[in-house]
This record gives sequence, structure tokens and C-alpha cells, in this order.
Amino acid sequence: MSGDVDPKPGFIRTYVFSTDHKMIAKQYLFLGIFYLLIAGLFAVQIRMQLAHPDAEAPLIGKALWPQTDGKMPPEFYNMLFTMHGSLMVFFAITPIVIGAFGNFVIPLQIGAKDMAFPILNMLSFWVMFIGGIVMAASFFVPHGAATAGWTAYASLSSSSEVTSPILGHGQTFWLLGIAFAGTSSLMGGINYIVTVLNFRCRGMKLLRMPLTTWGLFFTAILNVLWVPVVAAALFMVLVDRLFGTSFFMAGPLASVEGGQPLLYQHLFWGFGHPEVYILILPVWGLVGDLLSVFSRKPAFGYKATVYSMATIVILSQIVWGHHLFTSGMNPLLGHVFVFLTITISVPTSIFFLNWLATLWRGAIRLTEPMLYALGIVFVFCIGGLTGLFNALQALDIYVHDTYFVVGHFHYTLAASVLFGVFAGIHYWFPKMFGRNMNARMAKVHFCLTFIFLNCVFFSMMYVGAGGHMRRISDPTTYTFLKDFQVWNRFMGYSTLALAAAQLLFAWNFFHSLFFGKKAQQNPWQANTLEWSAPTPPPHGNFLSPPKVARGPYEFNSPLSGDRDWLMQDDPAATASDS
Amino acid sequence: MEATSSIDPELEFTSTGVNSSKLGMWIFLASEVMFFTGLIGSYIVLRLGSDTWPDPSQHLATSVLAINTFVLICSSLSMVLGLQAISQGDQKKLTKYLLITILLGTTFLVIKVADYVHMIHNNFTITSSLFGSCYYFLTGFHGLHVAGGIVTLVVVLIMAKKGRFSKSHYDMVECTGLYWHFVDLVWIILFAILCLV
Amino acid sequence: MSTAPTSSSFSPLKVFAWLTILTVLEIGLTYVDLSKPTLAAGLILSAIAKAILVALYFMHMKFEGKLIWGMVVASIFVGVIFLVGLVPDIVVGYWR
Amino acid sequence: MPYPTRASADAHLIDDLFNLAIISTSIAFLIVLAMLTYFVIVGIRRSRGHYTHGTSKQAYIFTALFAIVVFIGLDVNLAYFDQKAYGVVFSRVPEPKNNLVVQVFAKQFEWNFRYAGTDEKFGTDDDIMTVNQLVVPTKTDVILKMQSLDVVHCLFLPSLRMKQDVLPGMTVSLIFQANLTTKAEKERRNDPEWVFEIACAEFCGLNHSDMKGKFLILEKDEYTTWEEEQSIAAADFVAPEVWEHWMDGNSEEKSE
Repeated sequence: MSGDVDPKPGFIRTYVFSTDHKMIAKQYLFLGIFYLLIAGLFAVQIRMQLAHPDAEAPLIGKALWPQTDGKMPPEFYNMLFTMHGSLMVFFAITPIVIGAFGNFVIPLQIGAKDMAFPILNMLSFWVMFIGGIVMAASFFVPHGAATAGWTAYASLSSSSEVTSPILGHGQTFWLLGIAFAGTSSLMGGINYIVTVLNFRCRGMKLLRMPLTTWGLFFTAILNVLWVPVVAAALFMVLVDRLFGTSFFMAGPLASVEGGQPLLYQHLFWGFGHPEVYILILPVWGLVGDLLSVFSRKPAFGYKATVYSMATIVILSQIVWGHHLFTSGMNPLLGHVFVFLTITISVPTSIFFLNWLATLWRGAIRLTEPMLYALGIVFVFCIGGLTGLFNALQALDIYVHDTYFVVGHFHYTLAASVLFGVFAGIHYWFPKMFGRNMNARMAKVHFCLTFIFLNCVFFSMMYVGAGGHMRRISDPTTYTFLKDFQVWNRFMGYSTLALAAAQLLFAWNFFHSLFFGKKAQQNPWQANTLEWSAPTPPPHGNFLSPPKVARGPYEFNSPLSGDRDWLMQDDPAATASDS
Repeated sequence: MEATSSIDPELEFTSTGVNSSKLGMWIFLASEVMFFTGLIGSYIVLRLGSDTWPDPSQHLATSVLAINTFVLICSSLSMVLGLQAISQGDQKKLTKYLLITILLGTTFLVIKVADYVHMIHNNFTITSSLFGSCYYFLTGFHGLHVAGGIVTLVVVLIMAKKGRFSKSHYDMVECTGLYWHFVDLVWIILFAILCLV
Repeated sequence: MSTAPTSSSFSPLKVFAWLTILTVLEIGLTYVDLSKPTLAAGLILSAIAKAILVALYFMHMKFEGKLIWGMVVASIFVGVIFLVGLVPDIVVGYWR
Repeated sequence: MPYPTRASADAHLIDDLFNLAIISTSIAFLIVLAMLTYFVIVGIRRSRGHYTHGTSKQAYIFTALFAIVVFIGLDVNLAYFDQKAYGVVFSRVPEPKNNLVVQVFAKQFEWNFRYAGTDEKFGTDDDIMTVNQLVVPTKTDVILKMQSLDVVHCLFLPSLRMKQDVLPGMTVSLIFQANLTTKAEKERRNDPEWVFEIACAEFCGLNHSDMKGKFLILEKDEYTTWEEEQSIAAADFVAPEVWEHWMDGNSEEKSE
């Protein structure tokens, strides 16, 4: 069933239109890193604008904006935070965490030769690539890229003659770009679910799969279910913009009465909340995996973690209302969503319990992936707990649309998932590219990123508690925000330092691609199947189809003799235990 | 998750026994269910929420739409007969039924486009009212899905002509059939909720 | 390796006949001057009946294993729950 | 914590809730941090990990207990105080005699306010219209009836810890009672330019960050004098065409 392999595939078939899941993973990785770089630069510009709102931008200011003699005009700032959010969520994190890790890891960890539908897999990358091109093109369209926020709320995004004149074609390009990214996620989701369900090798029962594969499997389910809903909402906005229909147009602006902007907010956040769990689920799986590998100890409560992930997949689809507490939603509905949202902290606390219990009495090896994994546990604890503030109706009405919310989701998204990206890249780099990354440089990069990350995002929450609104380009004009300007400047310089620290990772990554030390087959001495495949794995992944005899985390098991790890498909030990 | 199947027992635990392409198509149909939940759901909710909703029979030619529904149900029938034919290995009958399905599908589209032109002619357009927006948007998207189905059916017809399908290997026909029946099912719901009530 | 549906003995023509009858019934219903809600209820009922007919027989749902059933029922359930969540705000509308 | 000054009697409930949430989550965070660092420090020296799957009975009991304690201690506790605070701050019932209705029109990049003036009726020519300035008396229930002309805005009153999205096509209302006058705050801070402020919290387009306004809180008698002065001046003042879009809508009866 896997792709037919002609004897000597040429350059095009191996590198460009390859149907090999490992090559597609690398393509997703490089696309994701490219957009991570761009959206990261936008973040630096945003923070520097907030640090010095009325200062002239150094060097390029005069050239870019002669009419405001170097000062950043508001529409550029609006474009910055819109594209920072949209590119990060749909074109940086999704390709790396779900595209690259998912494509590379799922077939290898379940012992399959390739994905269920290789051609669909290749198409899913190229549809994401086209989406990326459309988003990049939207910068060069007259009036520039979209400026309605990554949430593109209804009446602002859906009416083209609204008085802020800058809503030119950029918003339409944005809608098309996101539609492409959504289709790509949908195609990828179908592929992942069928591969996990039908292509596991002999003996690989569902409850013997590593936690990373579980995370990616649940992500695929949420993707398949909820991406079409936001596609429907975005098509309605597109039709409102282009053909003048009135789904979300109300009040004086609507030519025909009947539309409701609140419907867009419900449709968007109906997808929005599962989307943020789509991005974090693979990282949860990765953390469970890494903590067990580098504590040389089986993952504590494997089944409890899997069932908690399943509970969160179900719960995440019924709590979208906590994004709408201030939006004119029925307050009774608000009470219901408060109680539904706080139940999510039960499965999350079980994650933390299992992570800490895995570390308990373990032989900790502080390798780079382990450092990042511990970093994730730290930042996600802050991120998860501050989520509680936003779940409370009365408190959320105060902190909604302030930097407190921005700080919260940057802790869960920009910190935890970013560390997940670094952990995944460091952990699978030897297997993906056959070379090792420089360990010392990675540890320095971890420490710097960890420090500056916390500087920026914690002060975001501090400033947000003081009522500092988000998405405003010039906070100094508000008297009640005047004394937060010193914090904004502090955040500006910490972001500069954070960006500088990423050069270390970029250098480490691209240098080791060609000049890293040759990697052995199992550098981290882990048990999962991808480490029993040769490095770098050939087209069919495994020389002979593996036969799994035990769970993925049999470290220090009595059967493994003097070595403290026992490969999943190691026939040596007779007793096929759990 | 255990499905009784004829796969060798060792793989018993590690595959659901359901044919992969059929499983993939059903997952795609689950996402289509969510897509049409988004669309038709919004229509239902908007309609119940707005107090001035025109009576559809004023604007729509219900008889033409009824014929259209009948055409689509016939195409579903011919698809099923084609599928039963190939499951007994009869390739010639499969190509015949596939041809009928494609012809019926195109007549459905032709009737729909003619209906659109007629209605726009007596100015019931997409911007004339929220009902107009919903009607054209929903039936338009459904029409796109039917067009996509016809393109796939043509591909399947070409493969059937080349004899690529046999008694034991006809996944592609089965999946296209599933998709076609789903599109027919959506039209059945749309016809009742959008056009008649 | 397609698993032929084991007992797929249903006659497509019978199902087709039922579908046509129900469609004709629906159209007939519109000519009877019922109040709007009862007309809507009748139409929705017949639409659901037809949909179940198509799904069970034409799409072989009747002969599928638990996995496919579970998926379809789950996605319909998720969709319905989401729409029910919309009702208090868009249909009833607290402020409107 | 850097909360803005409180201008209403029950805004402190929100701040107390914020502090309670900070304390309880910090405790939880410190416990996790302590366990994390302890296990890592002790774990580095160990050479062989302990072989346990955590599937023993005590493990499951401990997990269930841990989850219940976290849920009760953290969530139910916070949700209880939250719903209590919501019941007081955001579901205030205006007393019939002692209330003031102010109509608010959010337009792209400015707030328009309309007061009924001395004759307590809107639409008469003694109505007062101000732009980007909300003037309210203290110790009276103020009902803001808000609509938007174009896109979704959000009236943010940081000093009252209140925020309400203003949507086109419907009239949302916000009910509060201020108890601290701007003059008293000025003296306390002895900074003459100090003023309470209004902001737009929902991104609404190009000049979203300039869509701010002043929130002037006067004593009751000062307010009545201000009202009379303005009403006389309003006679020859032409109402901006914005207000012709104001739809009275059926929301009048609903929230009375």
C-alpha cells in the first residue's frame, strides 16, 4: 500500500515531490523555521514599538515611512501583530510540531513503512506551501497585509468599506492563506489517524504506542473535527467581503438586516479553543516521552496520561465560551462555561502528577532534550495556572484583551510549544539528519532563552494586571498606563536579547546539518522503534518489519540485564511483559 | 476497537481491520459533517434568530428543486448498482452505471445553474436578503461538492474503462460512492430545511 | 485487501422507492397549509428518515464495524452540541 | 499588584479575587517547582532509575486524590468567589428613583455620549452630547445603553474593573455606581492633570489605540449644575448625524 519505489528516484522525486514521510517532515521543518524566523522578527518590532512608541525607527525608519518621518504608522503596527499571530499559529508552529514531528515520528514509532496515503501526505505539504506563498504575497498587495488581528473578528474583517481605509486586499489574501493552511491540516489529520489505526507493526498494540504518537493522534482528531468549522466561518467572511452578503453585518453598516457578528465569534472560538489544544497536545506527548527516556525510568501512569489526553480532547470542544465573557454573550451561558472550563484543570493536574512522578527516583541525564523538557514543565505550569484566571467570569471581564491574557497564552504557546519545538529538533536531529548537534551550545541557548522568555512574558502578565490593553500601538497616551512604560521598555530589550539568543540555535542547527559529528543509531539509548531503525532511516524505514514485545518505556527493567534500556522490539528478553 | 476480519491473528491487535482507504474516506466525511454543521448550523441559527424571514416559496421554484432532488437520488441509486456490479466482478456494468451517475450529476448541476440564472433574472440575488445569502452560499458550496464528485467519478470511469478494478480490488469505486452518497444526503437535508420550510 | 461486506443483501430499488416516496410526501406537505413549525417538524423528520436510509443502505453503514459507527456518531454529536451552544446567544439573544 | 485606582465601592471584589487567584496558583506553582528541582537534583546523582510503572493501586488512589484536591482547592474555591463577585459587580439592579441612563454610541475611533438632560427624556432638544467624555454623578446607578455604528468595539472602564463589547445591531448595557470623584482623586494624588479614563479594548481598526476618553465623576450637586449649564448650551447645538442611527429597539423595556 505504501508508495511504489522506482529504482533510482531523481532529484525531483526525492527532494521536491517526495512521498517519503521523512522527506516531507524535513520540508515542513524548513517551512516552519522560515516562518518562525519572520514572525519572530515581527515580535521584536512589536515590542520595540511599545518600548519607544514615538521614537523614529532606527536605520530603516525614514526610508519606510517618510510621511510620519520614521515613526511607525498605526496600520503597520496593526499589520505586525496580526501577521505575528497568524504566521506563528498557522505557518510556524503547526508545520513544525504537527507537520515535521508528526510526519517523521508517527511511522517510525509505530513501525510502519510509510504513511497510509503517501501522495495525500505530499499534497498536504504543498497545499501548506501555497498557503505560505499567499500569506507572503499579502504583504506586497496594495494597502499591505491583513490588519484585523489573527482572530479577524466579524464586522471589521468582513466589510471592505469600513472607514479604516487600510482593509484592502490583504484581508482577502489572509483568508485564502488560512483556508489553504486549514486544508493542509485536514489532509494531514486524515493521514495521521489512518496510519496510527491501521499501520502499526506486529505487536504494537494501541497502549504500547509512545506518548508522542498518542499526542499527535489526538491532535489529528481535533484537527479533522474543527478545522472545517473555521473554514466555514472564514468562507462566510470571504463572501461577506467579496459579494456583499450580510452574514456578519449588522447595524447601520448592513445593507440587509439579519446578520450577527456574535455568530462569527462563536464559530471562530468553537475552533479556536480546540486549536490551542491541537498545538499543545504533541508537546505534552513529547514531554511524557522525554522525561521517561532521560530519567531512565518508565513513564509513571502511562495509561492515566493517555486517558487524561483523551478527556482533554473531549473537554476542549465544549469550553470555547470563556473567550466570549465580555462579548455580549448571554451571562447564563457564561456561568456554564466557567464550570466547564475549570474541569480542564483535572486532566492537566494529572499530567503534572505523572511528569513529576516520572522524575521521582529517576536517574536524570541532563541532556539538551531533557533540559528543554524540564523547561516545558516549568513554563507550562505557569501557563496552565494563569489559565485559571481567564476561566473565571468576573476576573476575565477585567483581564480580557489586556496583556495578562497575552502573557498567559504566550506562556502556553510561545514558551511551552517553542521549547517543545527545540526539544523535538534536538531529540530527533541525529535520526533525521544523521549528525549530532553541539550539546554545549544548546545548553547555553536553553539558559538564555529560558531567562529572557520569563522576563518578557511574566512582565506581560504584570503589566496586564494593571489593565494595559493589548493591540494598542502607543500606550503612553493613556495616563493610567504611564508608569508601565518602564516595563514596556524592559520587555523590549528582553525580546531583543531573546532574539539574539535564537541566533545560537540557528547557528547550531544549520552548522550541524553539514558539519555535526556523525550520529549512531541510538544516541539517547531510548526504547522506542525509531531508534531501532538505521540512521538516517532508508525509504522503507526498517530493514525487517519490527515485532514489538513490550511497552515503549521499559527502562531498568529486570529483563534488560546490565544495560538500563530495553528496545521495544528486542527479541532477546523472552517474557513479553506489559 | 476489535473488528472481526480475516487478517492474520498476529496483526489482530495492530490494525482495525477496516480497509484503510475506506477508513480515510469516512474520516473525511466526518470532517465534511463538521463543515456542513458550520454552514447549515449557522443558517438554522441565523434563521431562528431573525424575526423577518421571507417565505421560500415566494422566491424559489420548488418544483424545479424537487426534480433536482429526484435526479440526485437516481444518481445515488445508479452509484449503488455500479458498486454492486463490480463487487460481483462485472466491469462492463460498472462502467455503464458510472456513466449514468455522471450524466445524472451533470443534469443536477445544469438544472441548478439554470435555476440560479432564472432567479437572478427576477432579482433574487445573493445580496437581496439574508435568505438570499444563505441560499446561494449553501447551495453554491453544495454545488461545488457535487462538481468535485463528478470530476472524481470521471477519473474512476477512466480507470474502470482500463479495467483497473476487479472483484477483489475496488476501493476507489467504494470511496467515491461513499462521497457521492454523502453529497446526496446533504442535498436531501438542504432541500428540506432550506427550500421547503 | 478490501473486505467485502459480509451480509449486504439489500435491494437498492426498494430503498430508492422509499426515498422517492418520502420526497413526494415532503412536497405534498408543503401544499397542505400547516402552521410553519409543524411543517418544519414534518419536513425535518422526513429529511432525517431519508438521510438514515441513505446512510444505512447506500453507504453500507449497516454492515460496518463499531469504529465507523463510533466516528460518525461522535462527529454528529460534537456538531449538535456546538449548535446547541449557539442557541442561547444567536437564536434567543440576551441583548437583542 | 499594579491595579489602577478603584472608583466604585465593589471594584475591590475583583482585586481581592485577583489576589486570591494569585496566591492559590503561586502556592500550587511553588509546590510543583520544589518537587521538580528536588527530584532533578537528587536524580542527577542516581545511576539507575527505579523500575515502576505507577500502575499500583496506591498510585491510582493517589492520582485520584491529587486530582480531587487540586479541583476542589483551586478550581471550585476560585469559581465560588468568582460567581459571588460576578453577582455583585456585574448583575447590579438599578434602583428606579436613583439612576441615570446614558446612551453610548461607539463609532470608529470615538465614543459619543448622550444624556437626557434636565427633562429626563431623550430626543428632546435639551439633550447633552459629549464626545470621548463620560460625565457621571457619584452614588447613583448609571445605566450605559451602548450600540456600535460599524464594527465591534469594547468600552473598558479600568477604574471600575468593567468591560463590555459594543456590537452593531444590538443594545448592550453596563450598570455601575461610582463612589470616588475625580476631584478627590486629584487632591489625593495632588496631580491636577490626573483623570479617570475610558479605553477601547476590542481591536477596531486603524486608530484603535487613539479611541480613548475621559471619565469625569462629579458630586451629585456638581453634576446637576453641569447638566443645567449644558442643557442651556445644548439648545442651539446641532446633534451630530450619528444619533439618527440610534435604534431605540426593544431593549428599553427589557433591562428596566
